[in-house]
Amino acid sequence: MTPVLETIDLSRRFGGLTATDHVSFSLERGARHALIGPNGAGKTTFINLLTGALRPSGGQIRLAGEDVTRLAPDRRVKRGLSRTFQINQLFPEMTPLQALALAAAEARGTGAAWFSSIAADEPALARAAELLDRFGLAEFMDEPTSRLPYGRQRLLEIALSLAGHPEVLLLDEPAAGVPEEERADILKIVAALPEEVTILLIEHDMDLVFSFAERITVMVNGAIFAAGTPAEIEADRRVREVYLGEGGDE
Amino acid sequence: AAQESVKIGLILPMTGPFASTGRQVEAGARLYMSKHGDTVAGRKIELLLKDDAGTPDQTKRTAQEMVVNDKVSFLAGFGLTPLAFATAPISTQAKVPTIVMAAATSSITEKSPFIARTSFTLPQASVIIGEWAAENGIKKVVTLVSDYAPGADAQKWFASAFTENGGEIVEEIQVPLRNPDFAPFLQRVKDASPDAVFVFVPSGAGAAFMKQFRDRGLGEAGIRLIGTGDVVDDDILNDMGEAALGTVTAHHYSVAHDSPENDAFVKAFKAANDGMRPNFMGVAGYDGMALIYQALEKTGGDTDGEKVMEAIKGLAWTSPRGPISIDPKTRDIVQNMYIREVKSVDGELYNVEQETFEAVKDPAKEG
Amino acid sequence: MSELLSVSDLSAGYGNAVVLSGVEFSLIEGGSLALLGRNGVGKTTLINTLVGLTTMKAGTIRLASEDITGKSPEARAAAGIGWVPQERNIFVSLTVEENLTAIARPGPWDVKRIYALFPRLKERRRNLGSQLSGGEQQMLAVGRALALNPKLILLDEPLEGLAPVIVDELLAALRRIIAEEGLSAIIVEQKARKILPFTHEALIMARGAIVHRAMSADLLADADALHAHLGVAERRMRQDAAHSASATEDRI
Amino acid sequence: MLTILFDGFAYGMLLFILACGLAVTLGLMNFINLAHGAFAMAGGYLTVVLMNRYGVSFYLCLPAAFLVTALAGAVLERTLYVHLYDRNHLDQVLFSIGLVFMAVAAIDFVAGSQQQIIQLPASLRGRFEFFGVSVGVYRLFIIVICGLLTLALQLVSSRTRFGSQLRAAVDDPSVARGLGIRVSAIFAVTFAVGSGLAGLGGALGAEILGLDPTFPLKFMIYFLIVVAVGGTTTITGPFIASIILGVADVAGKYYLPDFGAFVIYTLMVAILIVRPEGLFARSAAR
Amino acid sequence: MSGEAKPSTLEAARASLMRSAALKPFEYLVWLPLPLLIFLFPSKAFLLNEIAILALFAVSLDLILGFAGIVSLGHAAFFGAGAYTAGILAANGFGAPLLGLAAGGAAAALLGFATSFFILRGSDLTRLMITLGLQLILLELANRFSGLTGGTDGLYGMTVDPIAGLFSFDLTGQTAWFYSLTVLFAAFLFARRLVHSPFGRSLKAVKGNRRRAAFLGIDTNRRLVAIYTVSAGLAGLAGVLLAQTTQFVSLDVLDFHRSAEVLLVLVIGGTGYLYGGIFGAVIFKLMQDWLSGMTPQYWQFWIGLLLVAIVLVGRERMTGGLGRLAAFLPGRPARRAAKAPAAGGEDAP
Ligand SMILES: Nc1ncnc2c1ncn2[C@@H]1O[C@H](COP(=O)(O)OP(=O)(O)OP(=O)(O)O)[C@@H](O)[C@H]1O
Ligand SMILES: Nc1ncnc2c1ncn2[C@@H]1O[C@H](COP(=O)(O)OP(=O)(O)OP(=O)(O)O)[C@@H](O)[C@H]1O
Ligand SMILES: [Mg+2]
Ligand SMILES: [Mg+2]
Repeated sequence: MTPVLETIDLSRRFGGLTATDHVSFSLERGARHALIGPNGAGKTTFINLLTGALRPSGGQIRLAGEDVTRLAPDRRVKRGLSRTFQINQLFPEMTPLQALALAAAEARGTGAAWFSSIAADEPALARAAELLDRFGLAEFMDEPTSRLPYGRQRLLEIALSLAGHPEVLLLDEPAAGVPEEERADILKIVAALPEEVTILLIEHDMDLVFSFAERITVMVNGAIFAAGTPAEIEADRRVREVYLGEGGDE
Repeated sequence: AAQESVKIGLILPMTGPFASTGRQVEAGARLYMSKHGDTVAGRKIELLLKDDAGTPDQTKRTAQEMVVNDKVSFLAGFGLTPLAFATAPISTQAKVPTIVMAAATSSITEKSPFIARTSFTLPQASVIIGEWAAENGIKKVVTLVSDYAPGADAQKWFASAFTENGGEIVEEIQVPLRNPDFAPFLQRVKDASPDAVFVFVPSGAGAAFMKQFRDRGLGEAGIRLIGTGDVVDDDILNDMGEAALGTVTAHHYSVAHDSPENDAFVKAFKAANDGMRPNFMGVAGYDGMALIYQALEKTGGDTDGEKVMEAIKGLAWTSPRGPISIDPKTRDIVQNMYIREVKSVDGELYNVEQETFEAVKDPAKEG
Repeated sequence: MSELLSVSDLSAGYGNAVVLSGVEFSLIEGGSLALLGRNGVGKTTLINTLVGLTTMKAGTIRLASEDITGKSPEARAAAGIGWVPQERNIFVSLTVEENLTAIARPGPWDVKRIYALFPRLKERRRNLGSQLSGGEQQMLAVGRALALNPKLILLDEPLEGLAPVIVDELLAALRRIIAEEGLSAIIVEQKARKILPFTHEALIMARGAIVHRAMSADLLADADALHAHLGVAERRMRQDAAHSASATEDRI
Repeated sequence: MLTILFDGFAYGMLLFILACGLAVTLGLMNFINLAHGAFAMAGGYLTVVLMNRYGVSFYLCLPAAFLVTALAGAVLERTLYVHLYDRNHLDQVLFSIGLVFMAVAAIDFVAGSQQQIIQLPASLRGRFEFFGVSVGVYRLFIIVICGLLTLALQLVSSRTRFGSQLRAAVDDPSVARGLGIRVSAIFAVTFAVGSGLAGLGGALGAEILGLDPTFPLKFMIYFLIVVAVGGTTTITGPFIASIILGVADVAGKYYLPDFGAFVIYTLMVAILIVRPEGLFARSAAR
Repeated sequence: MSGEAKPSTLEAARASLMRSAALKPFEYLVWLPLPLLIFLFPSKAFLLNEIAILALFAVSLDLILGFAGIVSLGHAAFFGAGAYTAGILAANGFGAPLLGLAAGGAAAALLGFATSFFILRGSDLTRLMITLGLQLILLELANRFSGLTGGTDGLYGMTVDPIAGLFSFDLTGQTAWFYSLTVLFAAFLFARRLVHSPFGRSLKAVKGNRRRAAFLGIDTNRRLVAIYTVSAGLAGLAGVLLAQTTQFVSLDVLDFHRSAEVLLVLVIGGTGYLYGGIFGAVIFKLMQDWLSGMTPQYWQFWIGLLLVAIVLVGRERMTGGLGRLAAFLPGRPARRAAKAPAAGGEDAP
């Protein structure tokens, strides 16, 4: 079986710093995978490369077996690769409803229609309504996004990435800034996605990571440092040293 | 008193880069009215002033409104050629006599039979200075003109007069209208080392040009400065300082013109305007009103467009600039042109007239 | 030991909205305070009020027996308040080093020492603020507050986005600084158990007021109070986590 | 050839001194102050009045132009501009254009609409030959003054904390205050210096560029070109951009007089298409 | 997870989206009385005509500024392209008004399409200057090709045929007003339809957060090119109207002040809800007409004071009445565009 998402020798340099260092990595369909690593290890950079927000200095990215290394972000999205951002990237003046309806229409390919009303696009409307319900945003649907409480904005961030029924979902610290009580809820929604959806999660909250992931990859200094099941990673002395923090010098 | 007043719609650029033109024309026109009273042939004269900021569509709109709403009997003013062009169809359609008091491109009066002019045409000045140059030992000339219609007019008519009389144009330079720095162009003139440079720039830019001309040492290099009177506009000549000394130009008006009419005019103008010197625009505004007054006298107060135009044709009087008349054929002005040189008189700079060419018609419309 | 900070009868908010009311507490020199409470109860607002960035309605704030209630934020910083904002607010168009030097005041914390605490920042010192990873920004925010060489440092959720190992190091460093250098601190944190072990005292807030006050050690031992005031989330999370990785328990 | 280079250099320097205040407010304070030219005009008119009416020496007028416009800038900053820092760019445009209109009309009312002319002291007039290059004294004077100022600006912004404090204050004013940066004082000083430089530029430029009430509108485009091409994050950017544009403009007009007017616009558009953030955008870490 | 939405949510969502796109009662109030204005103020026909033209021009600018976030100081390039196209046609014997409209609009749209690729990158300042630069280059070109354009003299000798062979552009300006108003209305309906389509909504998304828009699968560059082209076409129509109703074209149509004026007008009226262009044009022109009638020399001072006051007092409060009415308008007036989102931390590409 070909992996859904695969990188071959992927590299990215910022001046003298190699933020992504010949990373070869792959995700099987339906994987629940976590990517962890110290601050500045290059996790976000890696996501940026996968999604086309950054151009790699070298290497290849394959999505469902096809080379997408040079493809613009929007094209990758059209092929089912979706992401969230570590720091919210929303449309401050639009309401959640407008944003979600637009995202859904865009995924259906009706986003460029210029002479019909968006209210007439039934499937997009249904999808938007469904996401509003699922993420508890229905009561806020007509509020401009900038006025939503932070936790809700975070949820909208994730809802937007789901609007197009993605096949691969990349989550960059989705729980950051979300209060303790709500963190688990977010991951529950994500975990409830259909099995065939592939998910890669970046998170520093180890409780979340260990409760969610089937496999974990540890990235250090831009390169893959270790990979394995949660139990293996947990037991790995080197990972504890560089990241988890036990057996360190304390 | 039973009769309604005669309204004159005066449209001028009162704001924007050409505001000083508007200011002079307005001052001249008002001066005439204050000297000659505001009634002619039993009718009261009313001046309506509007700003067009030098934009043709505004000029046209204003003219149209004045004709339709205010029922003006005359349109007057027009600081720039395109402003007059834009309005010409209205003059024709509404049969409103239109007095051009500033714009100087030759063809304006051809755009409507209801247009007459009291300023001057660039060919008038350019031809005279061209002939004068050729006859006064100048063999090679570089022309330097602002890159717009009046500049082209000046260049063309100077060149033809000059070459016809045996001179040679070694280079023609067009300077962009919005040009902050003359240095490269003057350097080009210097490198061509002609006997003289013929210049036409709008009057505002004259001072900057003049200084850079001296600064670059063109005078010392033996290059004389000749041109139409715009570059040594009386309005600012005095502030130009010695840089301007010795410039020879052909023009129809100088504050220093020696005549009783002019003395009185200058004195009254200065008194009414805070010491501001009149320039050729001021006198054109003054004469424009004179024209309107005389035409009305002749028609006995009748403002019918065709009758007024008939009355205007051939009018002749002595203006502060000397004897002038309106050519019955072209409705353009016929006037004396003077060769003047910038000299210091009593500590102030003046264009001192040296030679007079009498009753010069617009050469562009001859033949 | 003398009192460093005392706050009495404080009401404050944003514009016309009043968020805090009747807040009173004090802090001794070299003391440290854990500021706890659920989401949206006004922790950040209290911190911001101490910094001077909210609208005060009533009350007084004294720092080292000087009344700073009416003082501007910049004057308070000069008087010895250091601040790590909740959203980090790194100056994005300054480099890492400029972020530190632009606000630096003389004292034991110079750039070198901050780099020693966060070696990662030294490696990235020419990066612009906008070119840092999330965790690096957090480190810089803490470093920046230290560069002010404050008497009192206000840390608003300083552990967010940091790798576990860095969290441990930062907490250890804070503990050391408080113990050895007499710096006073107020720390806001969602995960009470992370900071209670080394703060002296704890305040729990609810709806803009202080509802519970205890010595940190006591509170840590008092599971009921923690539960009552801070909610069940922490427990439930731990139970969830226990399914997949039993060994995580002791890390919390 | 060298003479042209020299002239272009001087022209560029003049552009720079006129525009660098704008580079400071726009680039460093992120405030679109289209009224910048009005401060330049104020400096120019001040010089005209001092020289022509009171016979003050040109050399004294220059510092006076700087100081008076700086003061005016500081006053306006404290009373008006301070309310606009947190507004969006369109509001700032509207506001500052409004100020320009008022300044234009006010100057027209007070001083009339004609060109104002100053007489340079004899020591600044004329030119001399220097290894075959014909050097205008006044242009040399401009080069020297502007060169010194550029150096000083560069030193202040790179060798002092002032520069980084300023940028911090722009990035996030309230956090900057919370961390002890005296934001309003920094803004006021910066704005005043920017205005003062404009005033000085106006005084120096009156001779070459001419001076009338439409000055702020006429030259606004040039200022903006310099800042856009130079990028808004450094002082050197606009400086080098000014020199390039000055030389290109002068050389273009000399060698291709028919297309003189195109040169500067075409160059600007070309540069911006290739480098949208300007020639010297502050780029990623080395 | 293809669950179903609650019917109530679906209904609410549909209703909400329909509401924002539906014609509001207020809009009838704006448009219905317009044709009658001429009978109320017959003497102001020319002013009304100019207002209609400026309004159309401003609406076209709003499409890119208010909806797509592209600032332009060179919009007059398209205005001028339209005006010259129609003018040159009319001067050469093709004086049919509708032909001129079609040709002028098409020429401007073409120019817009060709130059749209330059405005995709860079900051606001970059776009301001590129658009301005292109316009000034165009101005110089028009000056240079004076054989075709008449250069600084202006294009003289246009004859515009009567509309449909019936209504000629007379001295009273009534025909001109009805003609311009009709074109404005048609163009406005078109623009309105456009901004409420998914395409229009996606523009607002591109404006709000371009990067995120791309990650919804939106090809942002293509959308921007498209709207820029449309906007240029509409600006071209405005230019055609000016050329045909004044029967004169001069370099002035390409001048800097025209771009600056339309920007002012739009900002005064408010961006991002289409009516801003119309309100702005009405307010600005009336003020200008009134003030310049009172004091031809110094009216600029009062306009300037007005602008300063508008900003200091706050446009919301100043145009409070309009603002409240605007609540009935499609979409919310985004008077104060949100400040650019803070630089996106480590996600910055
Ligand atoms: N535009 C840039 N220019 C230069 N360096 C950069 C840029 N963006 C990121 N970096 C550097 O690349 C490294 C990797 O950053 P990245 O954001 O991928 O880390 P991360 O693993 O996501 O960290 P965190 O867990 O803290 O979010 C960091 O050291 C960062 O400073
Ligand atoms: N700028 C603001 N303007 C108006 N109200 C605000 C503002 N910021 C916060 N609030 C309100 O003040 C209350 C307290 O917020 P605050 O940010 O202080 O809570 P917090 O305890 O720090 O929460 P968290 O744990 O999420 O950081 C909240 O109800 C919030 O909605
Ligand atoms: Mg990251
Ligand atoms: Mg908080």
